[in-house]
Amino acid sequence: MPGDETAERLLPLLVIIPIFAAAVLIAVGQRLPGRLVGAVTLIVVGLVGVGDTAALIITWHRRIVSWLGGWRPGRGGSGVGIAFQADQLSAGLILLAAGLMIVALAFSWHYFQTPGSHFHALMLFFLAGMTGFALAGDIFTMFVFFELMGVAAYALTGLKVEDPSAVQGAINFGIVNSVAAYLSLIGIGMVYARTGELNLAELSRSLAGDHSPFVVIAFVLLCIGFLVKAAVVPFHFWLDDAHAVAPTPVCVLFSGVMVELGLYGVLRVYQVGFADTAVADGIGRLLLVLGIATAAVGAVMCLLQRHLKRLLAYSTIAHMGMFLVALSTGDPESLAGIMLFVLGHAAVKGALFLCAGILLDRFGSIDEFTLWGAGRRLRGWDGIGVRSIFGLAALGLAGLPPFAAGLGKSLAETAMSEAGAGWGPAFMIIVSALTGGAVLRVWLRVVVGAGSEPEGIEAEGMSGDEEQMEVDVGEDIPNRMIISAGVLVAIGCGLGLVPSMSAGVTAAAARFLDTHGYVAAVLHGRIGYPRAAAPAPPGWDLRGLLLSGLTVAAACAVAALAVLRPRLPGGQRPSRVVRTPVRLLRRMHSGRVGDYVVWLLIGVGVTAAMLAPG
Amino acid sequence: MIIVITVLLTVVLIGAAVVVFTRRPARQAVTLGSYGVLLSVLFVAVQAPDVALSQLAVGTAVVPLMVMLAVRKISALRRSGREDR
Amino acid sequence: MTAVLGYYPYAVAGAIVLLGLVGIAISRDLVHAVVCLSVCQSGTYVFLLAVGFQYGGVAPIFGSTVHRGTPVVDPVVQALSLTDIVVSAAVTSMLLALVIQIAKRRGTVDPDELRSLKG
Amino acid sequence: MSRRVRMILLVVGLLGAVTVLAVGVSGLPAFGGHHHPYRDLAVAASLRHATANVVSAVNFDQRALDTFGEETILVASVAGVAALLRPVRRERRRRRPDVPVMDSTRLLTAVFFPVTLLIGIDVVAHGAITPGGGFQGGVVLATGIHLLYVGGRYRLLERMRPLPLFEITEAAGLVIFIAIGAAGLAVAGHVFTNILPQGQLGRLISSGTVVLLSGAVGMAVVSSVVILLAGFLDQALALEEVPDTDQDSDGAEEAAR
Repeated sequence: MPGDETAERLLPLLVIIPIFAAAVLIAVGQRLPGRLVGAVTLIVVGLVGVGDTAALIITWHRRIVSWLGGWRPGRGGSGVGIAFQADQLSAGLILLAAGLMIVALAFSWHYFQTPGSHFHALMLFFLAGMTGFALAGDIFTMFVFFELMGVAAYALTGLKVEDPSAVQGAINFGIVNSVAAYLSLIGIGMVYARTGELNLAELSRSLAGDHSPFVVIAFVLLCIGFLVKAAVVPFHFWLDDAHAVAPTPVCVLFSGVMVELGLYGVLRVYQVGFADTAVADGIGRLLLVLGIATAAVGAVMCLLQRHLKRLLAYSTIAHMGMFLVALSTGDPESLAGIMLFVLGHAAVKGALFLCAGILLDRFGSIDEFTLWGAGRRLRGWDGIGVRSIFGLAALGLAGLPPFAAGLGKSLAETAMSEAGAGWGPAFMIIVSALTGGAVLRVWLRVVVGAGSEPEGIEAEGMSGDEEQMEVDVGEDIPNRMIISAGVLVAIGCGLGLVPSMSAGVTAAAARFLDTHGYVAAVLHGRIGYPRAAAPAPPGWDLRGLLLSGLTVAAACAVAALAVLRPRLPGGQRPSRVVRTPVRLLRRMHSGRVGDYVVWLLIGVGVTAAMLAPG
Repeated sequence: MIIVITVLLTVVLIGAAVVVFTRRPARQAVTLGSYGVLLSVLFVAVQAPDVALSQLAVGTAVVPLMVMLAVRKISALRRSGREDR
Repeated sequence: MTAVLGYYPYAVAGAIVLLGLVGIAISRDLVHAVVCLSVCQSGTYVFLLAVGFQYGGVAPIFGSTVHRGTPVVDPVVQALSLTDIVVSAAVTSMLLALVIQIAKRRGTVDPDELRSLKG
Repeated sequence: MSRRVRMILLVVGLLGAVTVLAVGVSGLPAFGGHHHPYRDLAVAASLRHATANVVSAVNFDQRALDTFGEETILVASVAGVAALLRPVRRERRRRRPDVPVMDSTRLLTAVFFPVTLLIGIDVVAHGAITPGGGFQGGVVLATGIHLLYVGGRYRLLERMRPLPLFEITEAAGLVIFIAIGAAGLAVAGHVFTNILPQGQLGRLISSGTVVLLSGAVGMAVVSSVVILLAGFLDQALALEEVPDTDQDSDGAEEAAR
């Protein structure tokens, strides 16, 4: 549709509408009944979701580029304005954010009556921050929306002010993220000093061919904020503190989309701004090393937890490690796999968090040991629902066909072996099996009541055990809670069954990696995609099915082993060789914000050293 | 000009060190406020009156005031906590 | 001399940021940590304004004394610093509110005494 | 992690970070140079829109979205602080928070209070042509109101700032900002377009929507800062913990107000 600019004009509204609604809620929300506030929020998020869907449909055929205030760049392609750019990946991410938020709001319909409209206003600000961040085509605008996302997220984490550890998790999160954001800002300042530009597409032009060490440093600093959001080791420490204590519906958003947006930030800045610089030599190595470290720390820590939400948080870290490792090959097929993996992961991880929320709501605890066999006490259809949703989601997380997480994983595995990384599938299978196994172990113990009742293990003072604000909802589990979780599982499963899914994400990945297309669209208005010639990979093939089956079997084995040897949370009977590093690892996660900042500083140096040319 | 800016930068750096190494938060509210003034002077010197004005309002008035109030609240809480025991 | 002075402002900005980080790392009081965070952020203002400075430039406000041809310093970094200052006020207030809540629940704001987060 | 280990790691981390920053900085053009391409574009664009203060032009015209995001951050943090500092059980209001103050302080307050308010309003209004703008003026205004606290007039302060009203004006500032942006969408087809006639450089009524946006920001900022400070003042002066548990219900009622 040449000449028709409606989409361009309306794109910024996806950010503005939630902010508008939040402002209205702040002004009059105190005087409205809680149900109305909830309904208004749900409608607004739904509206944004419809807009996101429309954007996704349009970006199937062309990019959407919107220059705020009509400040288009001049002939030479340099300007003073701010650009929003939507391609399939950014449109898909904002739709994911809106979709998860709808589920979270539906789940928490009865929550948060006491703080008036603040919870809902903060959720809307959070959505606006995520949307603006994903669409921004300007590094400073990315910083602004990164901070908006952050400020809303800190408040949402600490919302249960009666729980001391909630507040503490929020403050760790806030300080570490802010420090990282300021380092990013220094990076933005450096890039600006060198080039006099903030727009990503313009930077792409002026940084092209720059192979000085400067450009590596600028990239590293710029990305520190995003790496912290993405919970990449050694920047990950805030994540489990925040996840363990944040209200359940907020966790769904944190794990499902906020962390992934950090990764998106790194990829976008690299792909547009720095793909033709010295950074390109080391980026594969950097992603590989950080990814392996992240996956290892995440998987081990995940096995060691008995606090369900913290366990799920570490499993998110482990998945982030898998994403990084798969992306280190840098080809569109693995990016396509990861895009699908992210979608599928968001769905099943969200369902698992919601199940944790239901358990918390029923039994006032999410400690694996105190809850032993508790699932059997859930009667009737509710009980069947919770038991099967939890179990299916755990299997889906491990990669059971036809879940989208499994399909994404298998696409990424194929891409890795084709790119020459023959160990890739083995790595992915091991990490998936360990994290999936940990979740299945909890399912076996809590829901099925397998193994013997853990004895002699005192209930450690666990944070987040007392979630007072997750209010009592009466005798039965409200249907909407189970339905929300069920919908997520169904979506996670259904996405893996859509026949054209893998072709769609492959095209989207190729377009995301098309730097020239991005620059031409943003600076010169040539928004069409080049004709794609890449052959679409098949969906589920025999190899994928076999490998996925192997993963699920391995995960079940891990879980069964753990349950049958119930001496330790991890289930293994460790020798000293294992015990010492594990103890060290546990001690590193000290919950003390000063330590986290020290790790962050070390991470800056390590990241730069790994990217350094030569 | 270069000398003025260099001197001011040095003074600001010392000010930052003083704020960071003031261990008692109650005193820190004061040093933070003074540091804010130093920053504003520096910003005027580098021809940024807009930023200087903001820094003066936020860095010298609002943030130190919030810090002071927070410290006051926390010490009141500590006192009542001790009485309880 | 000028070669060294040419980078002194950036060095000072970087040093302020690192000072703030050191302050957080060694902090024994969360209020102290939050104040150090705002010091850390003030380093970014210094950095941005240093980037935009030009010898002989005046403040970018045109009027009776400043004409179209007059060299001015970079207004963009000033706009960015303004945004940054607001963000700083917002983040600081939020973190201080959290610290007050911790003090209410725990009666202490010393991170060493607040180890409970870990199970 | 023990103290010693932490210090060693800190030193290692610092060495790395210093190296990183040093390498980065050495790649920058020297301080005070002439190469500022964005500046040249921004100044030209600002003069085209008859905005004398180029910083305001960047903030409210060329990069209005950043400022919008920034105001949103402020409002979000106010909502966050309000949610975090909401009165919980076991807290109640103290009866008389007024503290005795010296007469000289009172006098100083009496003089400075109106002066600060006037300066604040002036800074907001002239944001397009002189240093200042909505944000700076707003903070000055909000701080001015709180001089009353220094002057010991906590009661007067409480009357000066009816908080529910400020919550509305805060949101209204943001809504007006959006409305002006949306007007740009309706008239010129782009959100945040400067659609008003821009007048002549240096006049009070120049620069089109810059003045209006600056005013909207001022409104939001005054209200936000007042609410923020009110929250902290409340914590420090008015709220106290109720020591006995049997007063819980009473305390909760008080707190619920």
